Amino acid sequence: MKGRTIFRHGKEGIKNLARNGWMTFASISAVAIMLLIVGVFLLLILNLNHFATSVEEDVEVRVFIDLTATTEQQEDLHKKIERVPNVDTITYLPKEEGLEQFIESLGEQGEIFESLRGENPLYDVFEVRAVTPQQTEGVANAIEKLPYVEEVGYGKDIVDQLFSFTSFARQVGLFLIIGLMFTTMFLIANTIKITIIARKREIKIMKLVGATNGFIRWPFFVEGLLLGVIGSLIPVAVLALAYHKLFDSFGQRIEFMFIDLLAPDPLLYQMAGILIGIGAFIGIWGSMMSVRKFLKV
Amino acid sequence: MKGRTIFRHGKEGIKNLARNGWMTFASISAVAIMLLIVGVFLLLILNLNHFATSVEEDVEVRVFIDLTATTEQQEDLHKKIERVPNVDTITYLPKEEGLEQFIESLGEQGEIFESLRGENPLYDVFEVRAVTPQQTEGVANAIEKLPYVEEVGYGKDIVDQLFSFTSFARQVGLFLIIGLMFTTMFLIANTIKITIIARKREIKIMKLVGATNGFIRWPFFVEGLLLGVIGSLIPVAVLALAYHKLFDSFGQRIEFMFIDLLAPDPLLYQMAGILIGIGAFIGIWGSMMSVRKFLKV
Amino acid sequence: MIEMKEVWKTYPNGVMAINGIDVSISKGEFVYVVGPSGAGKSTFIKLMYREEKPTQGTVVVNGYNLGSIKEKRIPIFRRSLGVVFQDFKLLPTLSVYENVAFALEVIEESPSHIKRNVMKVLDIVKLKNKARFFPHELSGGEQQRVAVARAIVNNPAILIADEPTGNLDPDTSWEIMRILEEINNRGTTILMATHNKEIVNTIRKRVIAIEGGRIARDEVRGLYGYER
Amino acid sequence: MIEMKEVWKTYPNGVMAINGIDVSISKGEFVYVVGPSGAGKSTFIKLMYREEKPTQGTVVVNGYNLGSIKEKRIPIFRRSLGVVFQDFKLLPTLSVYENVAFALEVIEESPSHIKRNVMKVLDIVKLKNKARFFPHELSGGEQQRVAVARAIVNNPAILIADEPTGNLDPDTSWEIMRILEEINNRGTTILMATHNKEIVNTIRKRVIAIEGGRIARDEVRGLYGYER
Ligand SMILES: Nc1ncnc2c1ncn2[C@@H]1O[C@H](COP(=O)(O)OP(=O)(O)OP(=O)(O)O)[C@@H](O)[C@H]1O
Ligand SMILES: Nc1ncnc2c1ncn2[C@@H]1O[C@H](COP(=O)(O)OP(=O)(O)OP(=O)(O)O)[C@@H](O)[C@H]1O
Ligand SMILES: [Mg+2]
Ligand SMILES: [Mg+2]
Repeated sequence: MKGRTIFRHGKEGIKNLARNGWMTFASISAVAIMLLIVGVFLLLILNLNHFATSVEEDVEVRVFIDLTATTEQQEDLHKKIERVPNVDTITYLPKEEGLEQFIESLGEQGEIFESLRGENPLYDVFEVRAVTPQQTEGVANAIEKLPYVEEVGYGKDIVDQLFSFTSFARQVGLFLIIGLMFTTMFLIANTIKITIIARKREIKIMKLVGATNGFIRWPFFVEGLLLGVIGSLIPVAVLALAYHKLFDSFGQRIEFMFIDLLAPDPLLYQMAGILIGIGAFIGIWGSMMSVRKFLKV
Repeated sequence: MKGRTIFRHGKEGIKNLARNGWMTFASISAVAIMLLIVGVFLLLILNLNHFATSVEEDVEVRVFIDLTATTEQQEDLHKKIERVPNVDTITYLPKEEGLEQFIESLGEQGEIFESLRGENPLYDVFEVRAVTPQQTEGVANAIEKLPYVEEVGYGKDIVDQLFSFTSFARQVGLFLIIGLMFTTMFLIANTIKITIIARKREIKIMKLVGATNGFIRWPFFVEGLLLGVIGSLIPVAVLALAYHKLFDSFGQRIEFMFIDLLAPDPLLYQMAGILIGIGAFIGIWGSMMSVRKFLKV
Repeated sequence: MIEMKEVWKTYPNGVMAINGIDVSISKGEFVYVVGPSGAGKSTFIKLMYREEKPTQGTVVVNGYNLGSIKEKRIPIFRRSLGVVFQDFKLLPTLSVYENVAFALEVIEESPSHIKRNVMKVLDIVKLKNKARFFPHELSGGEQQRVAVARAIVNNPAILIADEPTGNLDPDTSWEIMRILEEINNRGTTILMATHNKEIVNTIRKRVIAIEGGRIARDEVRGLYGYER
Repeated sequence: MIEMKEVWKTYPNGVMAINGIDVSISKGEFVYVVGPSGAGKSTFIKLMYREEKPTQGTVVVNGYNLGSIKEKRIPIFRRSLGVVFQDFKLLPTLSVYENVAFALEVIEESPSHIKRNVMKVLDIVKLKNKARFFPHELSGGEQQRVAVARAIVNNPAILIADEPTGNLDPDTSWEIMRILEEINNRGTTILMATHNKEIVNTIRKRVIAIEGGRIARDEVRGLYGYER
């Protein structure tokens, strides 16, 4: 293929975009809308995943220290826990502070237990976090065997439930987003296909005048690529603006410490990459698939 | 319009579906896929809403009864609370039972408080539910003024947070589903439009041969209606089957008491109604809108 | 029947196709429109069934003033006409039978009447045995004959034909001309653009010669002219 | 140049369009194909540039056996041909200039060469001033002339024309014939289906008459025949 032919195909592809006016608009808006939907759910699901992760990370092992242990023995235990595999952080919580926290966490009802301050029934506690939340059980079992450990608590039932819930939610999310991507691909390819079917006669004429399949295909390749990229830039721009706005006003508008949005910085670039990638791929693919059918003349 | 003409239009509409083979397939699959997406998110969001509602309904006012109140005075208070507007149910919780529940709720940690059984620091309590969760605050304020009420607790901070969270989640859900519906409409109408643009020449010829706008439009009306309805029946069937399956296997597969799916019975019918309605409306609308452009000949 | 007064037609791209035409055609006339390629014959004809609107001047056909006719009445007006288009304009998704029947369906004729009439005209143009075929399965001449059949099936008051024999062999052309003469004898006004010198010079009728969008010649029993 | 042996063609719908044709056309010949409407002329011609494949028999054109030619080589083969289609087959989204240039672009000619040649043939068919127009802005005859221009622009070894004068007035038709004769004199083989009796009887060449899908007559310096 000569250089000027490559240039010609590019020019021709762009011209076709312009000349097919309404069809081009329809295809681009199909790409834009579907990718907008994909993008919205991608952002939503990534944030929910982030939320699930932060909930999971709240899981910790509470190590109740034998009441008879001296300060040295407690320190010794601290060192031993440090050596347990997969342990991330260890925080010491004396029983006075523990009671304080407990009373506070009960809110108004807590006042009833103020009387306990004199005869504190609690233990001194090490709060231990595993490197990943899923390793919590192993860490707890290992710590239980150490000396001066009265008891180890990490709410096995609740944690198991939490993990099976988050993993279920992740599966559902993944399933939805993959399903959405596939249907998007199908739908966009579909739309492109219709616009190309409408040009079936033209393709036939070109072949009858001596054009090779490649000669006919390249402008469609360019056209498909442009359709896909232009179509994906729109949702990328819309989503980036909207997400920034949401992120900036988030602190004020709703105040739940337990929901915080992912920072726009790497997230939006990743999303842009994914959407533009899907757009370009599907534009080219849809266009090539559809042209192929009419080349046998 | 004569009877046989109506019949002719119907027949012609069906014939066109068959004769436009690929275009028909493309339109129907666009309708089917978009409504599948709408349907999935509709079911998801309705279930999340249901979940939010059931969480909200757990909100109750705890009325701590003055320690000095006699049994008669307690009964008197019960009757007074009954007369407070918007009160739904009242449950009496003697302090012994209260402690029992409290210790249980703490799980393993609760053992520490076993010692309290002798010198129970709790109050006898009325647990009062408002008719709707949002009326809780008003009910609590009214009860606070009654005699022999030591204190009223309903976790104002947590409840406020919960409500603002559920209402935010509902808004997001509503926004997503409405956005999805509009984009669906646009996209389907778009696809139909392309298929009709491809038939622009035919419409022009019909007009040149003496057909009125109505005569041309009716078969397109029938065609659009059928496209929409056929296209919506597919996702309705798929979703109904899938939801039934999910609902049936739900009890075993994942066990969270706090998530339970809406019963398929009214839900799936409602969903079917919505999807078929959207499908039919949009099929007709998309088809009519597009034909209109080419009738000026 | 047909009245044009000072009609001008300029296409959106600036081509001045018709430049001041005055013409009057009475009921029952048979008129040939001749002229070189691109002279404006088709445009002249398109003005008469209002595929194109004049830029200036008035066109009155069959009592309808096509400049001021209401959008809604155009279909009614067109039903009194039969048109053979230069490019046939057959509906690609309809069979030959259905294409011809379409002109009767729009006026809500009874199915039995439609069937009888359609088969009759298909017989006249010798395409009865191809009634179930689709346009793309026909030869050029066969398509042209379907177009003729569709134009005459509704017994129009005016038959407008744009080169109805362009794709036909001489024998079939004469056959079509015989049909047109017969229809003309029954009172139908006929306006026919043609390049067929032999036909014009043999079946002598009124000849309107158009050149550069103007009437160059208008003779009652004219000849094709333009001798080589 | 063109060799057909015992060729049969039945369309998918069962129409037997060509029923056992044997013919041989040598380099430099000028051949008219005549016959009534629906006789099989266009099918005969379509077999030669492989728009249609024969049901039976062999077709060899320009050294290519069209029965066994590889999919990939068809475009190369077609480039040695110039074809004027009965229905023109112009690309609707391309201007007149671009339509003609397309036949040169596919063989990757240089832009300057394309420009020179396209303008030259547009001048020959008298459409230089309409180079920027789109097909739908042209009259029937003008479209046909664009089709002729596209067919001759690549100096084909064989020119195949299916009724290239059907929409043209006699003067323009003679003009086109003069062009074809000139091309023929430069060595191009020409095969032309036509209904124009006057042309066939004046510019005497080999005449192949097809009737019912068979060769009814094959005369070296024949007449149109089919006298009324
Ligand atoms: N839709 C259009 N838009 C712009 N210009 C047009 C259009 N149709 C025709 N023309 C131009 O108007 C002029 C007259 O065209 P018209 O079709 O009336 O010619 P004609 O006499 O029918 O020719 P022919 O014998 O070739 O059919 C031509 O120059 C043509 O290029
Ligand atoms: N694509 C097709 N499918 C089915 N039948 C066809 C097809 N093309 C042509 N035919 C039939 O084959 C026969 C020959 O057609 P062809 O086009 O070769 O005729 P022709 O000699 O060119 O006629 P004309 O002078 O009218 O152009 C006709 O009866 C026609 O109906
Ligand atoms: Mg014309
Ligand atoms: Mg033919």
